[in-house]
Formats: sequence, structure tokens, C-alpha cells
Amino acid sequence: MFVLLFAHFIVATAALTVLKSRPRVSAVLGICVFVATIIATLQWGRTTDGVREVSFNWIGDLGLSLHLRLDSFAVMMVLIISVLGALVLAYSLAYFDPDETTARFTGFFIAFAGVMSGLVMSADLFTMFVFWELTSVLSFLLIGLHSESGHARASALRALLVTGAGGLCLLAGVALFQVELGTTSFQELANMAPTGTVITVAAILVLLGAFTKSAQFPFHFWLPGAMAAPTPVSAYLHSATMVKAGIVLMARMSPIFGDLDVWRWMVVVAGGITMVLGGVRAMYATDAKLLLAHSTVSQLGFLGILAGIGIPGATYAAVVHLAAHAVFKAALFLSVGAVDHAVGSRDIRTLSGVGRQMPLVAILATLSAASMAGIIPLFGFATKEKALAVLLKADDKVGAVGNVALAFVVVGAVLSTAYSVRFVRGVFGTKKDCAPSHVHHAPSFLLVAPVVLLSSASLIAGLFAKQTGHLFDAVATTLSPEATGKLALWPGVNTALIVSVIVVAVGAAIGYVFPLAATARELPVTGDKVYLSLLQGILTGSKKITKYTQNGSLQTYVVVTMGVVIATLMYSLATDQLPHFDNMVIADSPLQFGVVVLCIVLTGVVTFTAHRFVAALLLGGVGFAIAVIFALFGAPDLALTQILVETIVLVVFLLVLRQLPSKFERSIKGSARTAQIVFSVSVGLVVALFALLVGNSRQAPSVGEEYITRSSPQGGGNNVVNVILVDFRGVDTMGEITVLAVAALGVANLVNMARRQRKPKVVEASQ
Amino acid sequence: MSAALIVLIGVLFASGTFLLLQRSLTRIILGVGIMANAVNVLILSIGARAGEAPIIGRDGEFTDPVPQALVLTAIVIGFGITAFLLALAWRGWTIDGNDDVEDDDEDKRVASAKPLLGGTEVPGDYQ
Amino acid sequence: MNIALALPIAAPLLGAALSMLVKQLFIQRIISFVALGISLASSIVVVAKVVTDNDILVTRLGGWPAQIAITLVADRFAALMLIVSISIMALVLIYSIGQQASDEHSTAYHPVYLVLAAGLAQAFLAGDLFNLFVAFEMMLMASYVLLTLEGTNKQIRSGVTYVVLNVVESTILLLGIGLVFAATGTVSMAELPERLAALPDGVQMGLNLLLLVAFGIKAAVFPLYFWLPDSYPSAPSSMTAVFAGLLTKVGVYTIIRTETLLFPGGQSTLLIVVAGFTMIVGVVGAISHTQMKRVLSFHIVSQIGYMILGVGLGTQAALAATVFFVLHQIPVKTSIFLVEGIIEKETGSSAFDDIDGLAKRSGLLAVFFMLPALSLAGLPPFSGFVAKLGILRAGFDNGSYVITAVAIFGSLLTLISMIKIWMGLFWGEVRPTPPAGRVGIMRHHKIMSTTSITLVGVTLAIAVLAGPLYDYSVQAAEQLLNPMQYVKAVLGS
Amino acid sequence: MIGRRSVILTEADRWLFPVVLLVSVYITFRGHNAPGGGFIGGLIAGAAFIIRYLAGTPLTDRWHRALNPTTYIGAGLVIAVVTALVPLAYGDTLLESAIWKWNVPAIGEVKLVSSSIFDLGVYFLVIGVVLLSLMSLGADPVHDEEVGEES
Repeated sequence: MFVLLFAHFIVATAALTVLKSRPRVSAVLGICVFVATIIATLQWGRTTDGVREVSFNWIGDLGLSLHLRLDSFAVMMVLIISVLGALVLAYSLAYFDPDETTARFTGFFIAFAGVMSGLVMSADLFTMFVFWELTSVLSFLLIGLHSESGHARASALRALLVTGAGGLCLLAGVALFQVELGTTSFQELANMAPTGTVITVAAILVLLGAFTKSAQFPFHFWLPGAMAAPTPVSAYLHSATMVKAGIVLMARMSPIFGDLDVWRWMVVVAGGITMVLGGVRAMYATDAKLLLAHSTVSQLGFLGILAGIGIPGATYAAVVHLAAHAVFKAALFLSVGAVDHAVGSRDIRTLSGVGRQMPLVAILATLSAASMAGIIPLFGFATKEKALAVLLKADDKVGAVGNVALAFVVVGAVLSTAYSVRFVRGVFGTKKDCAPSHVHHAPSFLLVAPVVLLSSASLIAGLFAKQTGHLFDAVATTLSPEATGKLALWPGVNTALIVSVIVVAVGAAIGYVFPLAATARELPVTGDKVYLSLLQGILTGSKKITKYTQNGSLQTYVVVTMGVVIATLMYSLATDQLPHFDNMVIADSPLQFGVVVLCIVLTGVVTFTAHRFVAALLLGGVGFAIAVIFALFGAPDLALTQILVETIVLVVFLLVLRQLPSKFERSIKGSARTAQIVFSVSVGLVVALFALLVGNSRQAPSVGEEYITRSSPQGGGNNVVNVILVDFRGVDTMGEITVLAVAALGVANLVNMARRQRKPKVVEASQ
Repeated sequence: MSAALIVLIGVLFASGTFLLLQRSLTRIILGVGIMANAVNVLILSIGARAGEAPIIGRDGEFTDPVPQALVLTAIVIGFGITAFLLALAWRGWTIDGNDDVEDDDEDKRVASAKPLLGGTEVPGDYQ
Repeated sequence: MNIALALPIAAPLLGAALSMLVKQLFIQRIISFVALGISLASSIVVVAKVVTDNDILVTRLGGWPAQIAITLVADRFAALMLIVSISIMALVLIYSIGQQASDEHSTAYHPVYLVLAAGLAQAFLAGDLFNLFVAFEMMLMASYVLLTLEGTNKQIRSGVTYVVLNVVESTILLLGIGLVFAATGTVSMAELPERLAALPDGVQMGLNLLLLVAFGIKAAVFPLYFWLPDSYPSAPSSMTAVFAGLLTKVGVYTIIRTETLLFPGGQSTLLIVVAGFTMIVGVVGAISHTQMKRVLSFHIVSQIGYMILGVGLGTQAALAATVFFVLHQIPVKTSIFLVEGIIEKETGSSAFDDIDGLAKRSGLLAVFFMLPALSLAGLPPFSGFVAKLGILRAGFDNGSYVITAVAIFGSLLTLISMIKIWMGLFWGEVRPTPPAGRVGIMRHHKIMSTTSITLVGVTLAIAVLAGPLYDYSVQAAEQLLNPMQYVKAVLGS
Repeated sequence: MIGRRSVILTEADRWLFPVVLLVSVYITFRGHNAPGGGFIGGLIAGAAFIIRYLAGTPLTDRWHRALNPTTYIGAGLVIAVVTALVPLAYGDTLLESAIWKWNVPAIGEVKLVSSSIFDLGVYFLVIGVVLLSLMSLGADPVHDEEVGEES
């Protein structure tokens, strides 16, 4: 089984690399992998008790290990994924031309199936998160398959950002669980039955993650956009598999947290609104595929309520309806694809007479639509009956929220029937005022065969509802021990049936009457608008912030940097008592005082003069004055070095300046200049004060004393400073001469580059 | 500790900062030079006490040799940096005939451009 | 042991010296490879020794007692940084030869590049504050030269910003170190903890902050990062890759040292706040720009925020996560810049306006962009995810919910910025039209591609081997949080 | 070149140059015991070149060939680094210094400290740096040969 997971990725990689020019071969290989997976899964499902685990310890310290667990629920999901995967891939053989895009499609598709299988097999939240994010990335690539189209790019981005944001919520939840409880394993969480504020927050974060993935309100809007992807992608990712990831997560978590009121209310309200909203939007959609997309949203809302409400019976209903939905929705998408392929249009306002020309597809699609509408004797009927029956009794167990859920579901169910009718009418019906659509060619075998299989599955499962229901017993009890239930073709006349009949009747009537070309009033606030304005806001806000923080001006940068220095030093000065002036003398010697005064004067001139030469010369002057200060201080080496360095710098300065104009061009005047002066003076003041404070705080003796005692006997020299430089701290000197060498190389390099870049021009000029 | 030197440190830091804030690269280099001197005077005067040069055999109380060694290294490094900056100024001058430090083009362009996502405007068209 | 600790610094230095004496490109290349090879070999020895002895390695230069000698010290963290950075330097050297942009341009390239390597090694090993300053200067000077190697208008202009702000940084660092000496009478990092702790609060805080500001500029944290996005993009991609991967991390490294060894837990709140701003403002800049190199440069800043957050939280878990984050970040960041270099070499630009449809032209290129990009965005199962999760968990564990939420939000923005590059360069119709007969971008630029792929492979390996590497990080964090071990190892008991 | 050639400077240079070079070497070796050392010596020697340069004596022909500044820098760095590395071969640490003493007849005891060799490296390097900066920025940027490059 787990080997087969890897097989997915190997085939996917092959499809993207060596088999790039032969997408059909890789598709066939993919189908083989799917079939193998199906067989293996069934085998295990039968022979063992239904549970098989494997774990890969990734980082023990962080408690990160990938833990897969094949229980009955996972078996069901893997089967859905693989069966539909094989069918859709077969379908795609006929749907696409074998070009490079198809190769990419095939590769991504198979990889996606592998990742999705991993996701449903995850035994803990962390593992699920890992696969979760991968599905987001792969669906991004799949939606953006035709990246030339701006529409495709926008949709891919939307899907990625919404699910990505949800993924981060999930991640936060995972991290919280790991930190608080030390585990994210579903089983262990269930055993612990944890409570507490942080845990609740974590659970809600996880729930939000599930919402985004399963397109629950208010994150439902990305899903219709994702229909930009080619039809096989929509059929697979956005109806049968990826969007179910959230439902899977909710189904796994609700036995643990379903009792939390917040959880329950969030699930019911979000799911309910999703169900109704999706239904309404489906009534207004004119693109058949978009209609199905909105219907998917609606059904996901339904599934969300069932999976998340935390009633065992509902969990059972969720499981069976999940299967039913996967089967009928995939069939519907594929049939739309077949029509689109044959006619070249999906617009239900203009399609006309398709049903007559493509009777087989029409019948099959109608069957599946009937299952979606919940009409007897199809699979969808049985599952919806079960759900209604559970929800009718829900208020006994969970109180008011059960009634709210019921209300939403009833309204949603009416809409389901309505849009199912609308779908069939729109796609296959004959419209009086429309010219019959032209069917270019009959759909090929591979386009129809998967639909045949899926639609008849809906029918058979419906007809043998009781037996089918048994198949799911083990599945549901894996999730929650009490989650047992039965399906029936004919439940007998009870409240649920009566409700159901009314629902179907009303729904059908609405669906029949409702105009096909109806346009919805634009809502002032939609999820999509919010998303767009948020994204726009992020972009604009980013730009605004960046405009201020990164204005490209060196002056600003220096001001901020020095400003930080002042601020930190002032803060530090404020924490201590101000420096004291105990052992302070005016100057160490009168000569020192004189030189300092001279130095200050020279500095002033350097600062404010408008003449380059004067400034450079007097900078040298400042340097010489400081050399005198060094000498007076007892630092002859320093003084000598300073004098020589200043001399050479002065010469280099003059060499450069001879090329520049003699005066500085402009300098800021007025208040800006005053501000600069005030700022600079405060830098000087604060640094000097802090230096004073530090100077008074020495307690330990300097390491210098040690150097003085060791210099002559061990260092072999009397000039301690020199011995420090070449011996005690010789590495510093080694580094420093390297710096010098590199600087010189840099200077030479700049000059050489200038020559090299100028030479051609000179040659041109001389020619 | 000598008050005169503390004042000198303050003045040098202030002057250096002021020069760093100017647009002309030449003045910035002057600022770098003055700042370097400021730090050097600071290290020497705060880190040690004036005294006799630390050369074994001389009389008197030696001043601490360590700050001297540190400052010496710093002076030499400063020399390298100044030389390189001067070469930059020179090169800048040969390129565009002035030594002003201009604002960054790309930053300016981005500040005035529309916010874009991947080269296109935010795409919101799917229906 | 003395040799193993000395050679990572000395070998490249000798190589640089010899390289200046020869002008033949071929010989220069050989010298560089041999020098970096020796350096790498000895850093492997260092790491092996650190792991097997489970102790801190010390060498006292000049054979003087530890109190007065400059020491080279390698604990787990330093050894890790050493080996990672030297490997990256060696790999990028190969790349830059394939790029035909740098060493064929100027004979200064090889010596300067080797000095950069030596400076890096010295910065990681330095057990002496002033020696650290010198190491910084070696790196900085080398980076000034490398950044302006081609001497183009753009490089000069951004070079000025880079040089001036880094000179300001040097000045502040020197000021800080000078004052540390003035207050304590020593610059030995082993002697300092005790002496610093004895100082009055205000002095301690001021010194701590001064060092943090200087290292913060180096690490490019908010609000001291401005120089980075303006200057890095103008260098040749191989240089940007090295700078991006390594130089800022030296800043992070020194911040960690400051906050664990010199001033344990000194400024944790401040660091957390700074980290939050750095994460957001950096990535916000990335979102606003429309040139891959710029986006990535801003992105460096943002990621630094995560590392600083780890330092600010200061728990062992947080520091372990930070060590791992740094370990992951260096190769990933470098590799994505290397991929950028291929794009730039092929199309002459990395601006979204100029290029489209790269994924169609070269699927391989797309994959090798996507892998590090997803890792940077922190998606599983890549190394960036482990690093991010580690930080988030440490944040939650510490009860710092707000900053952790900010970090999570930041990672959404990061995803946007990466997708922005993807949408800007890789999707859409192919543009500009490839030259006729071009086999494939990656195949055309063999050396660059091979090195990039190797490095991306390394990043994947980090994800796969995250277990043992994380263990290593945890132990490194343990050492960091126990400064007495460092002091003891250096000074003896 | 700056301005025209000055006769006085040229004459002064002819006599001063060798003297200053000698002084610089003396200062370098004296540095271990009195103010001086490799830096100061190197800078003084550099100053000698500056005088020569200001005097207008061309640095580019004879001097250029004989004394490529990059070679000075490289050689200086090699000397310094090798001096630092040698002790490693004896199992000591980087930069460990040794003191050799010889009794030379007639002169008496001659002491050589290995770190003086290190200082000599510094000396050469500094000369090279001064020379290279001077030649680069001092030369005519358009017509002259590239500095430090084999062309």
C-alpha cells in the first residue's frame, strides 16, 4: 500500500521528465498505479481488521513523525480517490491532445492522487498538514495549467491563497496541540478528550483550516474560480477529492471536539450558509460547469454540517453522502466535459437539443443529477433520507443548533433539487428560441465510459441501498464507535420521507420554472470581493509601507541608524544615575587643552566649508592635531601612524579631488539644515555622555598590565604596543593588513574598470 | 579623565554625523574620516589614562597599551576604507559628472508605480 | 586541534596572498580551490571533533594564556556555521566560474573572495570581541570590492549606500567594543561575561544595545536593514548569493552570541518586537517590488526576523529552532539566488516586466526554483517548514501568542511574495523569445545549473536529515544557554 | 600628474628617496623596542614614493616593471601568513613566536624575534598598498595602462 504511494510519485516524476513527450504512456502507467492501489486496498480491507499503520520518524525531538494509518475510513477514501482517478485519467486520454501541457497535467494529476491518498491515510494532524499543503500547491499548478490565461492565473492564486491561509491556521492549531498536549494523533486526542481555552482555540484554528479547503462559507468563493482548470481537473480535484480533505478533517476531529458548542455552531452556521448560498448561486449560473461548481459548494456545506456536528448518526450520514456525492458529481462534471468537447459550449442559455443528439450522455447525466436531487431510487436519495432522519432527531441531542441545521438542510435540499433540474433542463433540454446546437462529433468511448460506470453506480447503490449501507458500517465506526446507521431504498412513510417529498416537489417546481437566463443581483459584499480588497489592500499597504521605509535615500537611512543609536543610549542613560564627574580634570595638560581647541576649530571649518580642497586639507589638519593628542597621551606609535596615515590619505584625497569641482554643489538650507544640526549635536552629546558614564565604571584591571609584564621577557620586545600588534594580538594585525590589501585591490580594480569601460569610447572617437 | 577630550569626542561625533547627512559623497567621506577619529580618541581617552608611553625601560606610570593597539588597528583599517571610498567617489564622478549620492532608482520607481502582483494587476476576473 | 581551528582562516588567507602574486586565471582558480578545500577539510575535522568530544574546542593563538591571547573557539553552533559557510563559499566559487562574470573580469576576484572566506571563518571562530571586529572588517572590505567588481554605474551607486552604511556599522561596532574595553579592561569573550555582569545596569544596557545595533545592521533587522535591498541586487548573482546566504547570518550569529554569552537574555523583549517588525516590513517590501533579485533581497530581511524571534524567545527550544533556521536558511537562500543567476544570465534581467513563461521554456528550472521557494515559504515537507514550525512551537510554548500570530501572518505574506515571483517569471507566454537552437536553459548553463542543483539537493537533504540535524541544533542550543561551559573551556577551570 | 615637475622636489627626491627607504627599514626593525614597526616603516617608505610622485618622477616605466605593487602586497601577506603558519608545523599554535639569539663576534649578541619577520611582511604589504592606491588614483584614467594587471 505504502509502496504504492511512492509509485504515484515515481510515475508522476517520470511523466514530467522522461515521458514528457509521451503523455499517453504516462497516463496509462498512472491508471495502472491506480488500479493496483484499488486492488491492494481492497485486499487489505478484506484480510485484516481494517487497520494497518506505518510511521516514519522525522524529527523525534520535535515529535514530528509521519504516521499513516489505513483504517476503514481511509480505505473508503483511497478507493474513491483511486477509482475516480483511474476513470478521470482514462477520460483525459480522450479529452486532451497529447502535448506538453497534457504531460504536465498527467504528472501533476498522479502526484496529486498520491498526496491525497496520503492525506486521507494520515493518522495525525501533523501528517495530514504535510499532505494538506502539498495538495494546495499541486492544485495551484493544476488550476494554472493554462497559465497564458489571466483568468487561470487569478483563479490559481485565489485557490492557493485561501487554502494556504487556511493551511496556516491549521499549522497554528497543529503547533498548539503539539505544545499543549504533545501529540496530534487523532486517536490519542480522542483518548485524552482535552479541554481548555488554548485547546479550544487550537480546535477552532483547525476547523478554519478545514473550512478553507472545503470551501465553507466564508471561504467558499475560491472554488467556482478553480473551474478555470480543465474539466478533468475540476471533476477530480474540485468535486471528488481535494475539497473533501476538509470534510475528512472535520470527520476525524468532530468525535473529539464535536461537543464544543463553538465548534458545533461554527460548523452548522458556516455549513448552512454555504449550502444555501451555493444553491442560490447555482440557480443563477449560466455556465454548466460553474453551476456544478456552485452545487459542489452547496453539497460541501451539507457534508460539512453532517461531518462536523458531532452526532454519531450524522457522521454515518456524512460518510455515505460523501461517497454518493463523489460518484454523482464526478459523473456530472465528466458529462459536461463530454458535451463541451462535442459541442464547444457550456452555456445553458444557448445549448439546445443536445439531449436528443447525445442521448446516452443525457440519460446518464440525468441519472446522476437525480441522485444529486435526492430522487428515489438513486444513491443520493438514500443518503439524503438518512441525513434528514438524523437531523430531525438532532435537537434531542444537541439542542437548538440541531434545529438550525435542519432548517438549513431543508432549504439547501430544496435548492439541490432545483439546480439539478435546472442543470438537466439547461444542458440537455431543447429550447424553443434557440437554434439546436451543433454536435461536431460523437463523444468517443473513453469520454462516455467513465460516466456510464459512475452513473450506474449511483443507480445500483441506490437500488441496493441496504447492502450498500452495510458496506459503510465499518467506515463510520472507525471515526466514532457509535456511528452506526442503515440505508434503505424505501424507508417507509415517516417524517423524513414526507419532508423529502415536499422538498423534491418544491425544488423541482422551482427548478422548472426558474428562468435559465436569470441574472443575479450583484451582492454588495461577497467573499470574493472581500478577498480581492484584502489582496489589493495587502499590495497597496505593502507599497505604502515600503515607500516610507525604503525610500532609497542614503540620508534617511543614516538618520534612522544614528537615531536608533541615540535612542538606545538615551534609554540606557536614563536607567542609571547620570555620569558623575569625580575624577575629571579640565585637561591632562595645558598643551592638550590648546590642541583640543585647535582641533575643534578645524573640525568646525571642515564641517561647514564650501570648498573641497579646504575641507580635505583641514581634515588632514584635524588628523595631525589628534596625532599630537595621541603623542601627549603617551602613545608615540599611534601618533606616528596617525601622522603618516593622514598624510597619505590627504595625498589620495587631493588626487581624487583634482577631478572634482572645487566647491560643493548644494547643501540644504533653512529648517532642514537646522534639523540636521540639532540631530548631529544630540548624537555628539549623547555619545559623549555615555562615554563618560562608561569611563567611570571600570572595576577590573586591564589586561594591558599582563602585556606589560610579559612583553620583554616572553615577547622579546620592549615596545609593548608593537609586541601586542605582532605577537599577543598578531591575528588582528594579520586581519587588518588583509583588509588593507583588499582595499588597495579594490581601488585598483575600480580604476581599471573605469579604464576598460572608457577605452572603447576613446577608440570610437578617434576613428 | 580629561573634560577637554570628552568635549572633543562630542564635537567630532556631531560633526561626523552632520557630514554623513550631506548629499555630496566627498562630504560623506569627510564625515567618515571625522567619525573614525572620534572613535579613536574615545577608545584611547576612555579606555586608558594618560601616562608614559608603554616602552619597557622608560620611567613613569605607563599608560594602558591595549587601547593603543586597538586604535592602531582601527586607524589602519580606516585608512583602507577611506581609500576605497575615495576611489568610489572618483569612479562615480567619472560616470556621471557629480559626486552626489542619488536616491535608489528602483525604490523610487516602485514607490510611484501601481502595486502589481507578478507583473500584472491583481486579477479578479473569473466570471 | 590547533591546526584544525587555525586552517579555516589561515588557508584562505595564504591562498589570497599567493593569488595576488599570480595573474594567470587558471592558477588563481586552482589556488582558490585548494585553499577552500583545505579550509573545508579542517572545518569537517572541527565539526567531527566537536561532536565526538562533545566539548568546546579552543586554541590560544601565540600560545599565550587564555586571558591575554586571542582565542579561536568552536562550539557546536560555531562549528556548524563554519562548515556550512565554507561549503557554500566553495560551491559558489564553482558557480561563479560558470557564470563567467567575475573572475574573468578582474584578477582581484580570487584573492578578495578568499579573504571573504577567511573573514567568515574568523568571525565564527573568534573568541575575542576585537578580533571579531577585525573579522567583520575583512568580510566587509571584501564585500565592498566584490559588490563593485564590475564598476558599473549601478554598482557604484548602490555600492556607495552599502559602503557608507556598513562603515557606520563598523564605527558603531568599534565604539561599542571600545566602550566594552573601557568598562571592563578586556575584550576576551570568555572573560567578559563575569566582568560585564558586574557593571551598573545602565552601562550594561547601553553596551548591550550598542553591540546589538551594530550586529543588527549587519543582520539587517528592522529598522537597520535599508542598505540591503538597495545594494545586493546590483552585484553579480553569485556574489548576491553569497552575501544573502552568509553575511547577514554572521550578524544573526553574533547577535546570538551577544544575547547568550555576553549579556544572557539582555534584551529579549526588544528583540521580539524588532523581530515582528522585521518579519513583516521585510516581506512587505518583497511584495511591493517587481524584480526577482529585489524581492529576494527584501525576503532575506523578513527571514532574519524569524531567527531574531528565536533569539528573543531565548528558550532552549527557541534557540534550537533558530540554529536550525540559520542552518536551513543559508543553503536555501543561496540556492535561490543561484537559480536567479541562471535566469539573469539567460535573459539579461530578472524583472517581471521583461520575462514570462520560464516554466514552459525550462521545466527543470521551474522545479529548481520551486523547491527552494517553497522551502523559504515554509511549506512542508521542506526544511523551511521544520525551521518555521520549530520557531512557532517555541513561541506558543513561551506563551507569546501575539508574536507567533504575527510570524504566521508573515509566512502567508512570504507565500505571496514567492508566488509573485512564480507568476511574474514562470507563468504566461514565453518572453523573451529564446535564441534559436537553444537546447534548454539548464543544459545551456551547465556549470551554473549543476552547482545550483547540487545546492538545492543539499537543501532537500537538510529536510530529509532534519532529525539528526535538529538533534545537533538542540545540543548547540544547550551549549549556548550554558555560557559557563564556554568560559570554562576557554579559560580553564 | 599633479602640476609641472618641480626642480627642487626632483633634486630633493634624488637624495631623499634612498635615505627615507633606509630609515623606513630601520624603523621597522626598531619597532619591537621603540616606537616604530612594520606599519610605520611601510608608511614612511610609502611617503618616499609620494615624494617621488610629487616630484613627477614617473612611476610607471622602470618602477612599474620592477615593483608591481600587487606583488608587494602579495609578498607581504605571504610573509606574514607563512610566519604565522610555521609554528603549526612544529605542533604549536598559529603565530606562536620564537626568539633566536646568536653571539656574533665583534657585534655581540644579536637577537631575532620571529615576530619581526611578521612585521617585515606588514612592511612590504603597506608599501604595496600605498603604491597601488597612488598609481591607481594618480594615473591618467584614460590613457595609462591598467595597474597591477598584466596586459
